Amino acid sequence: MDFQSCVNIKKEWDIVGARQLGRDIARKIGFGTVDQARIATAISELARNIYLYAGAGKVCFEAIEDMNYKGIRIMAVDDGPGIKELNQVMEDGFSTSGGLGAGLPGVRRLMDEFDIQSDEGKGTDIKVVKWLR
Amino acid sequence: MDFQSCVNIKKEWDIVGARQLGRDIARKIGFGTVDQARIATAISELARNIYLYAGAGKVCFEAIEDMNYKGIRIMAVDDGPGIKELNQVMEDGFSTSGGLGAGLPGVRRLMDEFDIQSDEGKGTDIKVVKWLR
Amino acid sequence: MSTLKLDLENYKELLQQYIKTQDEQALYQAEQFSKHSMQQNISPEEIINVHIESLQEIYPEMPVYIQSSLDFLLETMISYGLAYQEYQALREKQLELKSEISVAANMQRTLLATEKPEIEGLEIGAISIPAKQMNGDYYHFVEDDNGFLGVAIADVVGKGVPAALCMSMIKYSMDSFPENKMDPGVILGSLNRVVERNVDSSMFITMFYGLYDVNTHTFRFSSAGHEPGYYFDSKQNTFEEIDASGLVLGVSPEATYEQCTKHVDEGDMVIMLTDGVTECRQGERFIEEEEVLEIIKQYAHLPAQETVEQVYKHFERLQDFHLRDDFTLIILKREV
Amino acid sequence: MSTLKLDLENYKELLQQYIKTQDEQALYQAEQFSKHSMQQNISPEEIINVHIESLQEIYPEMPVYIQSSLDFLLETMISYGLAYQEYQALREKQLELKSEISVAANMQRTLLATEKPEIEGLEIGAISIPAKQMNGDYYHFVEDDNGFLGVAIADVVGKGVPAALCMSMIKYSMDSFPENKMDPGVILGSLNRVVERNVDSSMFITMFYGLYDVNTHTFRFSSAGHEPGYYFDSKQNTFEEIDASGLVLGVSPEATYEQCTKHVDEGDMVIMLTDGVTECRQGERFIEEEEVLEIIKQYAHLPAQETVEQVYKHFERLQDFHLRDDFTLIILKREV
Ligand SMILES: [Mn+2]
Ligand SMILES: [Mn+2]
Ligand SMILES: [Mn+2]
Ligand SMILES: [Mn+2]
Repeated sequence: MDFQSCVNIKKEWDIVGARQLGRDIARKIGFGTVDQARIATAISELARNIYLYAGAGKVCFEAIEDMNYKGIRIMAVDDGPGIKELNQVMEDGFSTSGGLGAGLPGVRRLMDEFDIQSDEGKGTDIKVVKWLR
Repeated sequence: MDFQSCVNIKKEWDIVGARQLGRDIARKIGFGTVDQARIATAISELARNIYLYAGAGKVCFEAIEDMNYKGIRIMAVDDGPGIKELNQVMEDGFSTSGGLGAGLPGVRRLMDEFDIQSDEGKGTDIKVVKWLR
Repeated sequence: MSTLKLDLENYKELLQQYIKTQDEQALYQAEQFSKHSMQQNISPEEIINVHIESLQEIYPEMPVYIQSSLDFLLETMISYGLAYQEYQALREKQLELKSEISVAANMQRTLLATEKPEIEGLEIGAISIPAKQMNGDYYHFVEDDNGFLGVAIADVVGKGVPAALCMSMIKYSMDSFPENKMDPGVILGSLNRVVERNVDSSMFITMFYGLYDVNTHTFRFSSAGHEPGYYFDSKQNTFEEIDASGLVLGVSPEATYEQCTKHVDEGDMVIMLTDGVTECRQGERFIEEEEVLEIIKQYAHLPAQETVEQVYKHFERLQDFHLRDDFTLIILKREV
Repeated sequence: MSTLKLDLENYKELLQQYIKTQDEQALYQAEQFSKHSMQQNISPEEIINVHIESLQEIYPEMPVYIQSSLDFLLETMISYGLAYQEYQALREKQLELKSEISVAANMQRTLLATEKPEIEGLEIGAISIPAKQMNGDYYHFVEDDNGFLGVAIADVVGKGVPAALCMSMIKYSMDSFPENKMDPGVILGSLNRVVERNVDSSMFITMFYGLYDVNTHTFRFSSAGHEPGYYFDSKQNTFEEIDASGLVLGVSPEATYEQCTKHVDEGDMVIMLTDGVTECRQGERFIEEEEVLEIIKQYAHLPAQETVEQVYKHFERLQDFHLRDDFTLIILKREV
């Protein structure tokens, strides 16, 4: 069983808290500086989406271990309005945050695995994984 | 009357020579570090094109002075085979050096003014200017 | 956290703060700083330059080798800066192209529009989603007063703009056919001659044409090399392939088209689709036919239109929201 | 100068060399290094990382603030790295779209192809270059056995794919006209009705239609709101505008088209063009009509086909090799 720690996202300050916790966990798992920075950026993006579009939600972290690999799993969950046009949101160059954010395509690039479920009115559930190489 | 200095381009080593001379002139004119590096990169590209596609030619430099502005003019001249599809060569993402070079669109971006004349079989004549801001 | 401005002062302060505290907040601000810089089209080499100048101001006695090393780093960033500028230009171009093609796609949608008929005793579900903006799949309903429903589903080999241009021609041809009911085999035969005459020989079109008789609930169909359809038996909860032999449109002017008949029982469904449905891919793996049918079965209890929409949603997600091919699925469901 | 590999060792060596010599060769190699890195899809933040690691190895006693400052710099580069990766993806997409549209453009070229007729006593020059891949300009020659040459030149308002789709419809319509000679005013009248019926009301088409009688050397012409043509008097060395009043195609089904006549003397030229020629831009400045005529005059002594090509070449360069609009220029020159 893996231990899971969460940060509630309500205000902008919580984004920093989520980054901090995520970076600490990533460092403990053994990720190097560049990957730590990438993971922190992905967390920023996920937490910022919650803060901006859902109002509230949480970002959770889990150290995971496959047979051969170690990694970090990050889950961002909210019960906000959900995403209507998922295929558009996942497309390059159409980031919702108007160029300011890397958007979800950015998160996908920063991490190794990416899964999203979103239903209108029921919120959004994003799971991402980065493996230690 | 401005003094004009040239570097003949025959071997790869000459590219370094052209960069050196161009950078020195740019520094004397008063360009900062970033612009010096940009000018050097533009020179690389121009000289490399001559070296790779024309076999021989020269790159010349001139300190110029408008009424209010100072700047550097660089001319790259060869009598190689010329460029057939100028509009293609000037298009982004189609750099002739197969992704290795910034291509002529890169040179245009690095400098402020750009003019090219090329006729098949008669060689290519490129003039670029960068103004000191 | 106030709004950040990109300037030397600002970067210097953030840098100083981080060197002192090494806390996450400064790093978060570094990220925000770089995003704001990108909004203002600041190239990466300029960030390096601001970094160098900040260091020089904070630490005037910084070792010479550090200064040299940063000059070297700056040099390596110039090419990246060019790529960054090209990126911005490409992005603009891309947006322009997209809006242009979206105008064309709109023209195409108007041109190819078909109305889903309301038919007593028959539920109809139809969805057609292009992989790119323009659709190389096509479906069409024709209804006559005697209770016959004609359904065409077609796929041009190829995607995007060329396929769409080709599809427009098919539409022009079908519109010129007489309105009264014709046998599927005859229709495919005439279309085949039109395509053979007018469309470049490198373009192929597959088509499945069905004629549903609402009085007798028989479904007559022919296929021009199209993906087979399926018959869903709601009592047995099983699928059966329905197919008829016939050459792809446009290959030979002599082609003839077999015509088959299938009786449709209460609660059963006729399923027509394009290979964009059956050849969905998950990562590198093609999904199996059984998986497609399994998913259709899973949503079969819903109204026909909802069924096709849920099936689409399922495969959209499975494919990471990037369709590889146009996706068209039509269901005719005889009401109980 | 040997081939460079991207690795820590290599960067470290180059860096060390530069710190020691501070010469241009090391900087040139820095540039080559970064280009090679880009070829291998190395992101800018990885360059910063290699830089940090190299410094740590060369100067283990480097001050702590330097280490911290570089960590901070690395953080600012992550977003740039993402932009860089998006750039690579966009570039691929762009290439794909380009090749797709080039297939469509080929289809269009085949569809719209017109043969330049060989006519005793008349030199014909024609060039039509799309600003993007697909052409929203159109020209067409029709020749009959009685020595009449029909010339159509048209411009859809709009560029690219939608304009091209629209042009294809015009072509379909013109093909269905009877082959025998018709008056320009009549032709534009019928086309107007076709366009009005079939094309979306937001699309307009301007057209100039001329009929050259090789026996009497009279040129009859009508215009549907198109850019006026020019008559070049070779003896006076002057130009004269030739225009006829008429509404743009597709606005009102009632529109009628004035028809004018002009006698063509030996050595003189009739010039037809689209606004892509007359509205060339140099930087922010629109060039003047006189400049266009000046350039045509400059090349008027050449064979007609060479004239149009040289004029195009001139304006292509003037516009920095980026056409803002489709460019079509036709010259009919009566031989001496
Ligand atoms: Mn297709
Ligand atoms: Mn398909
Ligand atoms: Mn136009
Ligand atoms: Mn135009």
